[in-house]
Amino acid sequence: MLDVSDLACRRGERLLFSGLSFQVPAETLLHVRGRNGSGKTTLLRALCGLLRADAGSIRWRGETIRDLAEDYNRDLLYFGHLNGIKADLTGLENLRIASTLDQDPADADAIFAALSRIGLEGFEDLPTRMLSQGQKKRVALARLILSKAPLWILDEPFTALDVDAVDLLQQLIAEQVARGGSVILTTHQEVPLTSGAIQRLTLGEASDPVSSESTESETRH
Amino acid sequence: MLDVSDLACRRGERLLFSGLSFQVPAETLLHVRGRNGSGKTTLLRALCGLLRADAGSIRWRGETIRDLAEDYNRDLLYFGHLNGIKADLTGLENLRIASTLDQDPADADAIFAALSRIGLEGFEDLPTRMLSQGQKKRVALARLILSKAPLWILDEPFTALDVDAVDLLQQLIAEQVARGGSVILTTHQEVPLTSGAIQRLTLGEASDPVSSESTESETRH
Amino acid sequence: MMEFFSQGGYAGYVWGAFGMTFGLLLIEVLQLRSSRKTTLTRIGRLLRLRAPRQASTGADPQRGTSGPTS
Amino acid sequence: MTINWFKFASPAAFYPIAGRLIPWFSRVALALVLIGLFWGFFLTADQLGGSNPQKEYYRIIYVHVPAAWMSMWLYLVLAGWSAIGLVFNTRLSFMMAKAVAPTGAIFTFLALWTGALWGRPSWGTYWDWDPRLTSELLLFFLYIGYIALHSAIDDTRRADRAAALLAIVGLVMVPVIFLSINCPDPNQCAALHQRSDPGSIHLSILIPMLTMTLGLWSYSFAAVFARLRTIILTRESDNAWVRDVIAQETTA
Amino acid sequence: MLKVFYCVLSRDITLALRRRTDVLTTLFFFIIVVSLFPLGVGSEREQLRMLGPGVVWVAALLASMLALERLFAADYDDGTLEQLLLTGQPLALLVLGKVVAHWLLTGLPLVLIAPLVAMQYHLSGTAIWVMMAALALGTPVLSLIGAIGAALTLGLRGGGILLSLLILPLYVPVLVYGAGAVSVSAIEIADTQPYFYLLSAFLMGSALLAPLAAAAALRISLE
Amino acid sequence: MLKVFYCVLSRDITLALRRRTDVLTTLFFFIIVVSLFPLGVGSEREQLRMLGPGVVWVAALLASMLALERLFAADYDDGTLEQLLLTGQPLALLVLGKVVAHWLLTGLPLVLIAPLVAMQYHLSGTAIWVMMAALALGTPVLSLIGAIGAALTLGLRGGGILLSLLILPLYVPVLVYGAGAVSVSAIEIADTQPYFYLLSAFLMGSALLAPLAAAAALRISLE
Ligand code: HEM
Ligand SMILES: Nc1ncnc2c1ncn2[C@@H]1O[C@H](COP(=O)(O)OP(=O)(O)OP(=O)(O)O)[C@@H](O)[C@H]1O
Ligand SMILES: Nc1ncnc2c1ncn2[C@@H]1O[C@H](COP(=O)(O)OP(=O)(O)OP(=O)(O)O)[C@@H](O)[C@H]1O
Ligand SMILES: [Mg+2]
Ligand SMILES: [Mg+2]
Repeated sequence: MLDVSDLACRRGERLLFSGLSFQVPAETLLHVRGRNGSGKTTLLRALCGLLRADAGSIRWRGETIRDLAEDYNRDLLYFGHLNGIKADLTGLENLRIASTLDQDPADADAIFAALSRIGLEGFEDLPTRMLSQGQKKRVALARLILSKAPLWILDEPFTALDVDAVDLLQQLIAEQVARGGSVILTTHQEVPLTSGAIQRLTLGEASDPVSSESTESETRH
Repeated sequence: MLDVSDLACRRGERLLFSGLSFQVPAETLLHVRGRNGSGKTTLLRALCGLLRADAGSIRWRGETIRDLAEDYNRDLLYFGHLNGIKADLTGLENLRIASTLDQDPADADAIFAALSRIGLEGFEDLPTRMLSQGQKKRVALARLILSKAPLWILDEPFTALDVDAVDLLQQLIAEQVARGGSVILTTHQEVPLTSGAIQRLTLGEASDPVSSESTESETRH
Repeated sequence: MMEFFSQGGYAGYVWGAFGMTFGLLLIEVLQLRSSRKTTLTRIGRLLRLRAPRQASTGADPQRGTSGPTS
Repeated sequence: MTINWFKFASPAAFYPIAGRLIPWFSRVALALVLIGLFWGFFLTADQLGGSNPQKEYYRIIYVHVPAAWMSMWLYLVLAGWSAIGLVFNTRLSFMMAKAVAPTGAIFTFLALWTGALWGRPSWGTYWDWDPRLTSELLLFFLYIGYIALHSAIDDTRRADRAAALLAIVGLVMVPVIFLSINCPDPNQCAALHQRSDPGSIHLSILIPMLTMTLGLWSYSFAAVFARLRTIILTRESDNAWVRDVIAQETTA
Repeated sequence: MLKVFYCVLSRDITLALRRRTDVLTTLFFFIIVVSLFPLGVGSEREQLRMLGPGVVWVAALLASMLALERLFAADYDDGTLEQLLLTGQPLALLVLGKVVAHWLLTGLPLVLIAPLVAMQYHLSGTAIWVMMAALALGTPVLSLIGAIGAALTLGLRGGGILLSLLILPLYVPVLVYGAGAVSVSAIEIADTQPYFYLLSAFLMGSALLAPLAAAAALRISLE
Repeated sequence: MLKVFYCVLSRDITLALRRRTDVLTTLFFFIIVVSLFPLGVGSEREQLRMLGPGVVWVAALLASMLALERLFAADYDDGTLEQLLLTGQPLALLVLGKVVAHWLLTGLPLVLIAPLVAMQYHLSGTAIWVMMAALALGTPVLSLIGAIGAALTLGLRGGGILLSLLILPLYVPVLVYGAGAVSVSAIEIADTQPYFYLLSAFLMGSALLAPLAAAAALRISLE
């Protein structure tokens, strides 16, 4: 369970948000919303520990993520604007390396299954540079299928995907929530979820950088 | 008016489509659809002349685009997966340079107006590297407001945009069509259009490269 | 005979030159042979893979076809 | 009678032609090289070393000079096919150019290697910065550049065209490079490598040397065609005729 | 025509000045490479004087080449190059604009700093003047020829070092005549004339042909 | 632990071998730079023999540095570096894996080719052996120190040349002792011992400290 209290971040000289507090318990999806430039990516990177917040604390299961360091990373799967796959390696190799480094090596069968589930059957052996934008994104998303991390942080995972892939991803997210995980994501689309709780967090208007964020956090079944 | 006949493209050793023929008259929006990896980007780049097709001809107002060369480019505005803006320049500078090179220099007022219409008021003087993903995309899209090119070719212009920006972009496209221009775009979303004709072109399944494309080209009012 | 092999005391130079020349050419020939063989089997496998799949599912992943870069 | 040359410019048409030519070129190459070697090693002992006889290392001439000539000639071929490919956009020319490069690089390396082994006994050093040696070294770099660029690019078409452009730029530069290393003022630079004209070489050495040259030339044809055939197969693998060829050749 | 040329030129210069350090880094690279040598080969005066011209030129070659790598790469990565190709302007002209900007930012500073580094090698006054003149004629040629290589290696992994492999051999004539002029000037200044004629010829030839070749290469690389 | 190290090592080696020419390119860059000097400074034998060690070392410095530029940059551009930071493994270990792979692919070939280029400078047999040994000890230090610079300049425009500015000065000790060992060996082979002791000390020190520093630098660069 992630516990954020009184978080503040600034980029450049602009205070993006401050006094931000929320919790993401298990079986929950947190949908971070906001206009372009409102600080969603910034928040997500801060939650991963990739970016040092200016104030406030982020705790995972009671301890701050700075103290947990690598232990926190093991519980986390982050998915940013960049795909994080090597263009020179095939989808297979990319996933094998990713899972080995996550200390949970997946065998070839599992990887093949993941790739075929994500709609890349027949493309497993191609260097990913040969794939289209959406296919590259799919390779990266196949990690979600293999992952056992309890916390997913996904920054606009739906871009560049076609309708089939969007459906599949929604399903994956629902599964993760159903099995007791947490998901934090940003997207400009709506995410229908069949089980678990959805929270929404809306970050303040970007055009009015001084106003602090309006944390309209609603919980729905 | 763009006239494509018998076009074929291959990437790597894969034949993406062949025998593709269609026309894009004035006042028309062509929506190219297809699954991830079906060749939409490839087609669009071929239509711009950035990529040499393997067979077939592309004519603009009766002449092939190879012959027209720079003259064709002047009638064209292309918008690819990359934004095509310099991160070190401000939005203002980016647009000024782009319009000068398009041989239609816009004055500062026009650029300010365009940027504010696209929702970047107050961000004109920031180097675009300081902007969020969606804001960068907006800077690039501001070119559409300034452009007088009769043919727009837009590759997934809606990604990373928030709802406001999506609305605005749809409006821009509608205006372009209304004033007699043509637009070719790919997107995985639907594009409601208030005036003019929409054509749809669906590229064949990516997983079946041998099948030629199915040109389900319907015209709707 | 020995005289022939010693090349007037310049054996290292003479045989070094001729050895490298014909050695390299031999390697080239062998390399050409083997690359021809691997190409044939690879494309053959590819075509066989393609044929039945096409019949059954209509799907045809042309995979692993990045050619050998010289 | 007019021959439709464009017919042969198609990979599908050229593939079997090359296949038929290879054995002939191989046989001629083997025969000429054997004759040249026999002649060079057993029949020319008296004339070795020109003015100072009995320098057996002079025999290196039988591989050195042919290799050096082939290296230059093949570069011309490489650049020529590249230019044709860029102008007429014919696929076969690019394949031809790509097929020539490795063989050319090998001969360039051999010219350097055999020259070095000759230089040691003759000049007392393996290497010196003599104009001709230097330009041969640069030619080697040009070949390597072509190969490196070609293989650094995944997309075949881009690789072909980019490498072709490089080959042509190289061709424009070669005379400039050669002249520059030769110095504007020849007195400034001592050239170790004589400006040799083949006429100054004794006839009984010249003949085996020329025989070897023709042999290696013939070898180059065979090697290039063999490489060309694999390139054609790889690149045309989704064409119907390749299927037939594969069926034929894997059973045979 | 001129307006477009000037637009590209000023764009690239603005971009570079926005990152002022970039310009300085090429310069410092040059200075550092030149200064490394005495550390490697020892500091005997007479020897250094002989080495001077060659070392300065090799350093200039390397500095110019390193900076070249970014000539088109930055524009390629963010998609502005694609847009330049589609502007409806003759591409060779745009390329020339970029190359001139590149030379002003990297070549010219080398010419100006040359006297300073020449002093480290105890070169005479005349030699220093000759060196500056030779660099002024030679470095634009390096930028022009290099542009072809930069265009060819665009977007390739390990581009920088591949680029050097492709163009360093082509730089040899400039190196030979550039360094030659300086060496010869130590003997008799009049002798430098043929060297300068040739360098000027290279400059003109490459100014005519290189932008065309680079433009063709760009089109190929962007396919 | 070892498994992770090995995973990163083999990943980087696979990546490099997928582009086989990359490895060769560094090598040829080295050879070309070494070959350029005689063209610039003239080809007098005695002089070249004096220059040899310095030139070879400077070329090795440059080659290693240029290749370093891509050490993290490629991973940074495609987001895999971000992912490496989040793997839950000690980052210094991952860095060490990448550095070792880098040395195997770029440093080791230089050591092996050194005799060939040494011949171009008419070095003696002993000098060649000493040079190989010195390079074998020195080039890993270059890779290790360079990794810090590469991490610091990550994602900066003109990174390559900025990198050189940062790390070339740090390379100086290696250059001085590396080239020194070879020069001294021409006089008396026994004298080379202190040089080798020092080079080994450098190697051990940097193997311990550099990965930690580079890991810290990476965290900063990715903020
Ligand atoms: C452009 C490339 C080259 C060509 C066309 C070429 C051609 C020749 C020819 C025709 C000869 C016979 C000279 C005579 O005896 O009349 C010769 C001799 C020789 N070449 Fe080359 N060569 C080339 C490159 C090299 C290289 C790269 C080296 C050394 C690495 C080299 C080393 C020698 C040596 C040592 C001799 C014997 C010279 C003597 O003792 O008179 N050559 N070469
Ligand atoms: N550089 C390349 N080399 C080889 N094949 C490529 C290359 N780029 C793309 N392809 C292949 O071409 C096909 C079409 O790619 P393209 O980018 O045109 O797809 P797309 O329709 O735009 O897909 P998306 O919706 O994911 O953007 C893909 O199957 C891909 O595997
Ligand atoms: N590197 C940076 N330096 C300074 N300011 C930055 C930087 N990156 C982003 N910003 C600023 O921080 C703000 C938030 O950016 P962020 O990327 O977090 O937005 P976002 O909510 O993810 O937007 P989008 O929906 O467009 O992705 C923006 O207003 C932007 O101007
Ligand atoms: Mg964002
Ligand atoms: Mg696409």
